[in-house]
Amino acid sequence: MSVKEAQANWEPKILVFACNWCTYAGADLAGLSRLQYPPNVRVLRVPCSGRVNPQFVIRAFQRGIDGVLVAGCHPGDCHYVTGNYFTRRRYLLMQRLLQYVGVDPERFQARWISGSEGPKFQQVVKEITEQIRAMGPNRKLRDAQ
Amino acid sequence: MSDKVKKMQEIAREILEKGEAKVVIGWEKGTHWYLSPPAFIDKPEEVERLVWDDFCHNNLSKYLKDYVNHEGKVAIFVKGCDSRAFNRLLQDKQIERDKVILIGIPCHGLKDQDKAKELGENADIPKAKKCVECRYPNPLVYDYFIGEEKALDEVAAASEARDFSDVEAIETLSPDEKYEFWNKQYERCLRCYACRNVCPACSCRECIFDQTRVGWIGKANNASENQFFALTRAMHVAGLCIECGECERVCPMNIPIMLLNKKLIKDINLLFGPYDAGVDVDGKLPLGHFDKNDPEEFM
Amino acid sequence: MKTVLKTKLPELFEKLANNYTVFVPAKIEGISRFAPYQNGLELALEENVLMPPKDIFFPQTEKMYKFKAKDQYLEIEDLPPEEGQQVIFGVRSCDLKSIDCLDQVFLTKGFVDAFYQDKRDRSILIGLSCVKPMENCFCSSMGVDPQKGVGADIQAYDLGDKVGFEAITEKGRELLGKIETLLVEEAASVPAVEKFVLTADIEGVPEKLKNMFDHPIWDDICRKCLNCSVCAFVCPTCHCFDIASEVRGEDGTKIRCWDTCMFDEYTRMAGGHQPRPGKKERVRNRFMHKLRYFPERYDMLLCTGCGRCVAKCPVNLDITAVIRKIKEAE
Amino acid sequence: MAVTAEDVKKINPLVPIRAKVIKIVQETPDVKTFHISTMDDKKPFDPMPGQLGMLSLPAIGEAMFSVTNKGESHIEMAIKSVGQLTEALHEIEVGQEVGIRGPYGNGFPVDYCKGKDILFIGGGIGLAPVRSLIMHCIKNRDDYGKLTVVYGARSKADLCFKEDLFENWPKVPNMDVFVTIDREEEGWDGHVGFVPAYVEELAPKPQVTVLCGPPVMIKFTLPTLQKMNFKDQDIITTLELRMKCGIGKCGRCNIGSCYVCLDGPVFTMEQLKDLPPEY
Repeated sequence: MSVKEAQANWEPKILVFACNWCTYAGADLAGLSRLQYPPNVRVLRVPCSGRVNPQFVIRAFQRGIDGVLVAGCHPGDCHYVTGNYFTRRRYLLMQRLLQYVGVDPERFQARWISGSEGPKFQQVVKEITEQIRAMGPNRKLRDAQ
Repeated sequence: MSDKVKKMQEIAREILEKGEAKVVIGWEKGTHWYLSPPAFIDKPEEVERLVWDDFCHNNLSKYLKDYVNHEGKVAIFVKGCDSRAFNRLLQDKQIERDKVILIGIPCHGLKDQDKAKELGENADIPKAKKCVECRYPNPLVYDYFIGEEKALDEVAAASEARDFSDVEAIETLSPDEKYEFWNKQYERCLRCYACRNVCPACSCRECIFDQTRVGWIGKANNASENQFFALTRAMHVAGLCIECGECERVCPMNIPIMLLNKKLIKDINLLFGPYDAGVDVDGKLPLGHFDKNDPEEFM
Repeated sequence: MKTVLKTKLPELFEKLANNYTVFVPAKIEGISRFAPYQNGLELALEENVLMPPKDIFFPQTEKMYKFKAKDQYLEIEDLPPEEGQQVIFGVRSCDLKSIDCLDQVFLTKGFVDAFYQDKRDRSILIGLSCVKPMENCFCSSMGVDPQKGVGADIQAYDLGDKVGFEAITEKGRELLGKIETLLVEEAASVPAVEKFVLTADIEGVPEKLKNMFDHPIWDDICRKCLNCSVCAFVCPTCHCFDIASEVRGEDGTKIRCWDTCMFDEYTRMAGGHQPRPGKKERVRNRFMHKLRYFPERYDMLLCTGCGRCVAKCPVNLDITAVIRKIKEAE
Repeated sequence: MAVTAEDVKKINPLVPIRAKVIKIVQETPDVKTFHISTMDDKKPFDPMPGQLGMLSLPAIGEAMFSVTNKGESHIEMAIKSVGQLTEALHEIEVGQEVGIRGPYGNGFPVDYCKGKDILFIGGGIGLAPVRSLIMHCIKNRDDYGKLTVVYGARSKADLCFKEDLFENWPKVPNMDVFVTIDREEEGWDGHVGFVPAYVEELAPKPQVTVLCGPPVMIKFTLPTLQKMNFKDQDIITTLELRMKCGIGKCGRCNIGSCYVCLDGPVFTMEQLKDLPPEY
């Protein structure tokens, strides 16, 4: 395959950190409801959006992920009562820090998606995939291997 | 010898003679006139080594971590930034207040070592970069105090001078320009971990970057891994950084590390209200609590 | 002596660059180091560069071999050999001596390190004499002649506005022949070296250290150390390394990278046993290695007096001061 | 002179060769012995007793192990599960391909021991390196005098090489095997107690002692041996430190100016007395 072809065939890789208690169920619901969403996403289940730390996100970019979505319960709905409030603080900072070092804002996003929001999951994932597709592959923070 | 130095030595001698502490940590003259590295004084007759001048850069509070299991007390000299570092360690329960004797010394702002080396002893040497924006020249906590507190209006003037223009200059760049800038900085990082080891906010018993066998960070040195280190560390010290600027001073590769820390400080202030680490020992850490009314951007 | 004006050096490098990768002292992003010559490179000829030339032979991260591991299957594959000759211009006497130290480590005592040897064999070294020692230099105290190094193929002399060349080896003579048209034959005398700011009296130190392992001096010396690795990473002789794997799915690369006895993980064993658990043991090992162990093993000091660690240590843990303390210790 | 890829392969001591595990023996709950052959069923290398080999699952890591025995076409390594690599090794099955390089280190002074009565003292996994010398002595039985093995482990289950201890070695002429465990337990009618005390109780009269075991065992056995009037050069032990290169370059296994991977792992007490106690 030529370089040109490879570029033409490129598909974005999106990593979704999904909270076990809400977004993961939301993704499940989307599936059960036969809501089509792009196959570009890889869903990684975490016990709480608060479990996702900066290392995970940077590592994803290092290893070739083009966009990261972290999705958890709406504020007030955390299974562990307050986990997502902490998450929110952390991500507000982290998002700004990553943008500050040149990561495009679209490439690291966070959303609250509950277990009943199958359509929202579909919608968000579609949106992000299209945004990332328009931007092309991520080269930033990538390791050389 | 200045009165301050005399007083320093007097207090140190008294502490050691009375046996109040087994060791006094201060500064002494180093290899060159523009170096005043840390000094550890065990005996009253050694107090003459102690100095206080324009180059007492090292933040001594970090050494208290070495004395956690030490019997008896440790006495240390603290500038404004050292005292904030002390408060931070105290806040994290890394040290015990009553095991430390603090000798406060108001700081006039230290001078740039590299410039001193370049310009020579008789020149007018500019302030160190980290001291230009200092807002806490007076120690915030102490048992002894040397000299006079810096006048409050001077401190207030310094507070107003809070300057994020360097951070803002980067914020206005395009994403690609930003990335190019930082990538270039971290391409040359040696990962010697001097920034971490000198940092009073980095007080974990076992650092994530030392757990190479677990695979958090690759051993290879390249811009990608180095930025993994830099960004992770910046996040880890978010809300803990007391702006002593030691990380940047000790970096052998002159990486502007404080530009990362200052970005986080700026955003913490903007998003969660004014906060200065190491000022209020009983207060909550910005990332250690939350407000239900925090900005909402993730709906 | 064959000479060339310093202003003409870029022309000379340009010419050599046709056939060689030419490493020259340069300032990049404010840091002086050896870098492949290219047009517009800012040369740093009036100082000894911060980063020593050791990474040309012993890179901070070096790929060793590739492998593929899937289920029970394993494949080990060599990397394609690097090719091409390289010239390293402007190596000061301290750094030439350090290459001598590295040669001892990597090329003697039973095993030859093929990665190092390959890079070393493809290199031609051009030394450069010093006139004015920098303020952290103390090479002459460590038995190094700042005017003439050991192991160079060509020795270059700083003659003020000119540089003079003297071929030492056959390789060197051959190389000089290739740039002959740029050189002028003239009588020149090498200027005397100015006074050193920093000195150390190493006489008898390795022997004295034999009985100082348990000396209380180490309790004192180690205290201000931060256990970072600035000293080791800017040191031209420090050569310890770690071996690690970079794995991506089934494919992997074995790499080796600089390591240092300052780090906890360096000696910590899988079961948790740690023979050098604290600052004291690690600081002691560093100075013992430089001043006693290495001389015992290879009959030369592992410090060449380049002064880089003195210049960069965050706490001014000055090796000349350590030597002085050892001398004065009872 | 330029080195070609072919040369690098021939001479590069840091690159392992491909090999395979042909047999795995579960010695104790946390010790397994791995039999390793090259891909064409040969011995990967021919080690002297006490020498070491660098074994790797390249994706996980590489570590130095003593070669506990060698056969016609394989070598054996007994490995205790303590860290990342060893845990992974305990997961593998026969047929697994591994990387191996060696042999490294000095090995036991087999010639010096010739004609002498030898006492072998082992504790736990410490019998692994010692076993290589025991096997050598058995193979060359006429070259050596009386062989006495004193071996201890925490419990019956923790005894390594049970077949050798209870079946094979007791049948060897002029060889005694004494086994002890730390605490009494059901189904054990042998000796109970720590190794140093057992050695003192047995009071054998060998000319050379070879010992290896946990530091605490060595610490308490040495005074016993001194009481038995051993000369320092006749007390032989084998050490272990963290190693990466195995060829005396990477620096970390130094004890003073010695490298365990090159000048060791076998040292006499006489040599150790001259080295800093940093192991």
